[in-house]
Amino acid sequence: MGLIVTYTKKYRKNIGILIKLLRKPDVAFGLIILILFYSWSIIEGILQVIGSFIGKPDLGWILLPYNPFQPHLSQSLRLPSLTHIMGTDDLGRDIFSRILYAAPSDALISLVVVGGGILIGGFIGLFAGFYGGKVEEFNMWLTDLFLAFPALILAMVIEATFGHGYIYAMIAMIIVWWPSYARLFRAEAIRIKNMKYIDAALLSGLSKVDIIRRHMIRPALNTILPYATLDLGNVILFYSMLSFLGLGQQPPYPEWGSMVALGLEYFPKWWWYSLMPGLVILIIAVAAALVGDGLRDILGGEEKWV
Amino acid sequence: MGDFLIINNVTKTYLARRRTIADFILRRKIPYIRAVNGVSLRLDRGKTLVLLGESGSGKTTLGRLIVGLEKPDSGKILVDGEEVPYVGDKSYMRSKLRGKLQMVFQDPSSSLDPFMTIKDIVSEPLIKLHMPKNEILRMVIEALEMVGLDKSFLNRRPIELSGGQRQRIAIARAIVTRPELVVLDEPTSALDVSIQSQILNLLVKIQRELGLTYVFITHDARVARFIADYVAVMYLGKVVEYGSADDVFNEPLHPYTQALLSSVPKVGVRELPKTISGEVPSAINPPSGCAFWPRCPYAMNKCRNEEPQTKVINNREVRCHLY
Amino acid sequence: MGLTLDIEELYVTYRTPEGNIPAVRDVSFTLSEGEILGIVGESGSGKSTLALTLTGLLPQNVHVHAKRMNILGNDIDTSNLRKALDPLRGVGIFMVFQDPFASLNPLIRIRDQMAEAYVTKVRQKHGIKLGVDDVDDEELIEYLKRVNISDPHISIYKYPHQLSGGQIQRVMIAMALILEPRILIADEPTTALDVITQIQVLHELKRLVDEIKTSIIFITHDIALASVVSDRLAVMYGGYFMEVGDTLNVLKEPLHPYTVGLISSIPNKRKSEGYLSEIKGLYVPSETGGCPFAPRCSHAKDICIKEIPIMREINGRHIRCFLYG
Amino acid sequence: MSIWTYIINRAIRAFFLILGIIVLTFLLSHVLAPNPAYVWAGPHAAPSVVQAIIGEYHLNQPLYVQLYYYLISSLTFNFGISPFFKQPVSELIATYLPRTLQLIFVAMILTGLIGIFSGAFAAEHKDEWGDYTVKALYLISWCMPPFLAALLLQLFIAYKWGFLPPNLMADPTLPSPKPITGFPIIDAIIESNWPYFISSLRHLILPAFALALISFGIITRITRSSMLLSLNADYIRSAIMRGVEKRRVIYTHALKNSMIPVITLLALVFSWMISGSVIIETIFSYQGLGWLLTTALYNYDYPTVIGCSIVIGIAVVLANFVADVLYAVIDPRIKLG
Repeated sequence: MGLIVTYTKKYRKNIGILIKLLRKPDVAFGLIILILFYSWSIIEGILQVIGSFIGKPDLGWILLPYNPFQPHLSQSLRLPSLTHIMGTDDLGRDIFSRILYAAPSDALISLVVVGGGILIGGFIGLFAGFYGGKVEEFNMWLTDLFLAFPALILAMVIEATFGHGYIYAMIAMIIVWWPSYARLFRAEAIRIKNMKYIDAALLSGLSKVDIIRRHMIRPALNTILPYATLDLGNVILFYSMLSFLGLGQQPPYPEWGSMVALGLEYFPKWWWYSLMPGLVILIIAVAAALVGDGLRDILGGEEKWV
Repeated sequence: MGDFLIINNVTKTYLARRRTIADFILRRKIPYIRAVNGVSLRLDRGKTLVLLGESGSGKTTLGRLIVGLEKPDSGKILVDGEEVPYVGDKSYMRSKLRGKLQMVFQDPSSSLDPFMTIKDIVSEPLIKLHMPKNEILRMVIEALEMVGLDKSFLNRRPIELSGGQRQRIAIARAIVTRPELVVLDEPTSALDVSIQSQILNLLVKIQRELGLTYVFITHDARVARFIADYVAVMYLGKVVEYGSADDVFNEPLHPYTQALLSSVPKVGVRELPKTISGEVPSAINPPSGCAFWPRCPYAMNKCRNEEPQTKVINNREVRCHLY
Repeated sequence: MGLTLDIEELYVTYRTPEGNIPAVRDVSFTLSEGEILGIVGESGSGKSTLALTLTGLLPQNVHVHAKRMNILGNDIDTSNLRKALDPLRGVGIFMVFQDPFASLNPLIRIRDQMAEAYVTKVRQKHGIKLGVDDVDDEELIEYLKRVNISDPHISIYKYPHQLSGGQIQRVMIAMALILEPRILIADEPTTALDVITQIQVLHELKRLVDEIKTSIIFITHDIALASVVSDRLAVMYGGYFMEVGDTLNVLKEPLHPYTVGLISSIPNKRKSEGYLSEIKGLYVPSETGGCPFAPRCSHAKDICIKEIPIMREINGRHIRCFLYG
Repeated sequence: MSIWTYIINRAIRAFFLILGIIVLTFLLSHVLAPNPAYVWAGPHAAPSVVQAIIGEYHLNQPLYVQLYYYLISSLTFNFGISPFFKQPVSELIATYLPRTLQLIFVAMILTGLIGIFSGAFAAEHKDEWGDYTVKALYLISWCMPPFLAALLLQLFIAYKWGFLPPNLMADPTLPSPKPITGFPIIDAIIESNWPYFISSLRHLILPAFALALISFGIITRITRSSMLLSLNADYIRSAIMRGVEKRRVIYTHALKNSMIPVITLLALVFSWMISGSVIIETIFSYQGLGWLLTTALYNYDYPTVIGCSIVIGIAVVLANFVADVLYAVIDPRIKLG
């Protein structure tokens, strides 16, 4: 993500892009949701980290309506209402507070996985695409190999081997995620390689590394930015599947996917327990997809599928 | 006809497609395409050589060989006594000719990086010369002025320019280092007629000012006639006729040259020119003997079986059994 | 000789979020049976938009308005051009496109695509519905022979990507022979072809007029090419017709400054004989409402920038310029 | 390039991918794993069990020897004995895989039908209400977590309206057919066990629909956009110009060309469905490969996890191969070069 930020900073028209984005109602809706989600995550995340450092974990729920850990058995399994807008769970904990408390881990994992994918995939994809030949063939085989494994299965195997938990989930997801970026970057590198300005650069005495730096990174990132935005939602979706299977943050920490799994026992009578976290994931993923689509409309370019 | 540019029996072939493992297993031979086939040419400093031919004649490949964007399979290309280095070779970085051979491409929209400013684009050939920044800027502005643009373009981007302006930028980039030789690959064929004459005039003016040597690639006989000092007519990878422009355009000797020149529509004549039949055969499987015989109005038996050799007639090289 | 096309004051405007962009402005012309009208213009002149207007294939965001639009005796409702022209496409109007490799479906054999044209002819002329498979292959091959395609028995079963550009344009002309359209619109049909092939294809195109009395609108950017093909010539700039007249007259004695510039910028000398004459500047879409050529015109007066001159008739020629009248 | 050259190349590629999959799992489980013996035996295994495992998997021998035995056993589908189910892993997979495949097969057909028709419909009505509705639907499909799709279907169709059974593979009171092909539905037909056939079909609908619900969006979207591309292509204009009827223009010319990107997507959708089936089988208590995999995962049954994932990887590679061949059959540019 760091790279993207520096390059979008350099890109002068980024304010203009923002205005164009906000002009469409659906994209504006998505953008607002995303901004709310990430800014909330930053605030809440900082509070949680500081709280755990100074030994006052209650700092983590100072902004929340309820303590996400404290059971109130008298309040258990309440329907969504004005006091508990998403209802309560079997121990009487406010589901909305637990969802808000869990937000930073999802935000962090989406940024790290997408950023890691762009870094690893970008490096490998650009070099493979530009150099061609054997390097490229090996790279193609490698990415195909990783893509042949259904992502969830590969992540499950990785976690079965090394252990369960948030960090393991993150590592597993980076491992399953980079090949798609390697492919995108490779396609970009091949597209740009055939441009005549690369020939001109070669005739100007630039080395291949110079050319990748000067002519490839910026346009490739430009093409990949919409896809990466959309992917933020995909990562959150995917992580929720892992945590649904118990492969994410371990209890008692709340986690959107694992909350769904916990609620299954109380389904269908106390439906909100499982459905509410699921709906939140859906909304955030839709928001990311809307913004990604909007960005692609503005930056131009075709639809990319890995 | 000179010794500044010497092309000596150059051949370049490509595989018609990539070789795969299945071809290995099935023992399939992949056909070769002889894009450039035994071409020898010579040119003086400061002159313009036009490579004239239809698509598939190998003129663009020859142009890319001359600047070192491709590596010849056999034969040599010398510029000013120095062998042209291939840009992918390690020796390229040490060569005296590095950065001294430039090329202007046909499609102005793909020849400029859309993400860079004009200043960055035009200064690109200078960045490896380790010059002070203000010196670079001065040379960039000078090059821009030479192609008829001014300082105000420095911070613009290619997308803001018209096709003709982009081609001017590409020319500025090619001449900013005062190169030895510039290959111009159909620089005007993507432009409007009214812009084409502007660019052609500009190229002639720059050549006179800087004493540049041009290799000009085109399929348009009218453009060739205007700009050429020497013309090499190419057909299926071979030069079928080479001579000074005056000679070739006034009295074409090779039947293909004759057909090419007579196919140019004449303004103010309401009659379609007569022309030969057939199309350029595939380079994968060229006809035996003289490659032109299936379309040639004068084809003899000899033409089908025997490949004509280059003969020199009145200061001109022709590959035809008629002579 | 009847009129196949009669168009008066045609305006075509693209509606974009950034505003309306006029592409064709105040264009009036007629086309007689068996006549070839050459339309010459540079990029941005609106010539391709005009071609798409006459075929009703414009995109949705385009507004078309005309005082009169009469095609083959039918008054056309310009508010729903696509629909209004539906019954005319095929045996009424046919079009040959610029890029041969894009103009046939890559997944369908030449035979089937030609058979579609045959099916249309039978449906529109005789009211009989045929399937594509009912068409006799030998009959289709006859048409290919008439356009001098090499090995028609083999070529007809090929897919488009196996043919050369010149051959595909011949297939398109063979379709025209099948349909016998009253109007053929050829939008730069030879621009993508080699020099010699281009002349060959034009020979085939011209034979259509002799054999089936088609009227052709031949659109090109190359005024020299237009001069050897067309009977009448219309020079287009910035969406307007600037000069319309008999081809030979226009070329021998061009009246409009743009036509003069266009003809004289064809390279016609050696560089040792001096520089080519050029039209200075470049085409910029103007918004002042004046003559679009005024910024590049050496005869431009104040009025040229403010007002657009009307089309005037001078010696059988139509000129849009303040220099005349 | 002839079609055979193409197919052989793809087959070779598929073979090397399968090899790669096996090597990849080997790397994970033998090389990168901090303590392979405890991975294979489970973290809480007794020392004697661990010793047995070390012998069984040759863990005390050099890596290339380990790789040799691993490759041999994997390529012969000999994945060892599951410590949790106390049964050879290959037998487990032979039982559970067909159940998942029949689920995914039905889901793929549903997905293809919904995706292609809604995409073509949206393209035909571009920028109209139909298009916006389809766009909203495919966005939701695309962003829908699999468990949410499953729960919503269960909640409304099974619990609230009672149309279909909410979970399990068939009515447990019915006698299940003997496994002949392994596919319960086909076995029921073979045995003419009609009550079981109808029951298992009814139980199949909801999970298959849930899988289709999370997958059709991508197909809708690509059909729509490639359809729009081809509707604006010159060859469509030229077909319209030669008077081809509208139905043939859309369904023969445009749709045929739009199918090419869809075919290349099918393998991706298959892979995505396998991921989704892990979740959906858990929720519907549908005892397929996904259910087997999660159960094995919770019970530290590593041989089963590895066996399942190798088989799944092979299935995806084969699906890719089939898509490649289909692609070559449809597009003459591949076949004829």
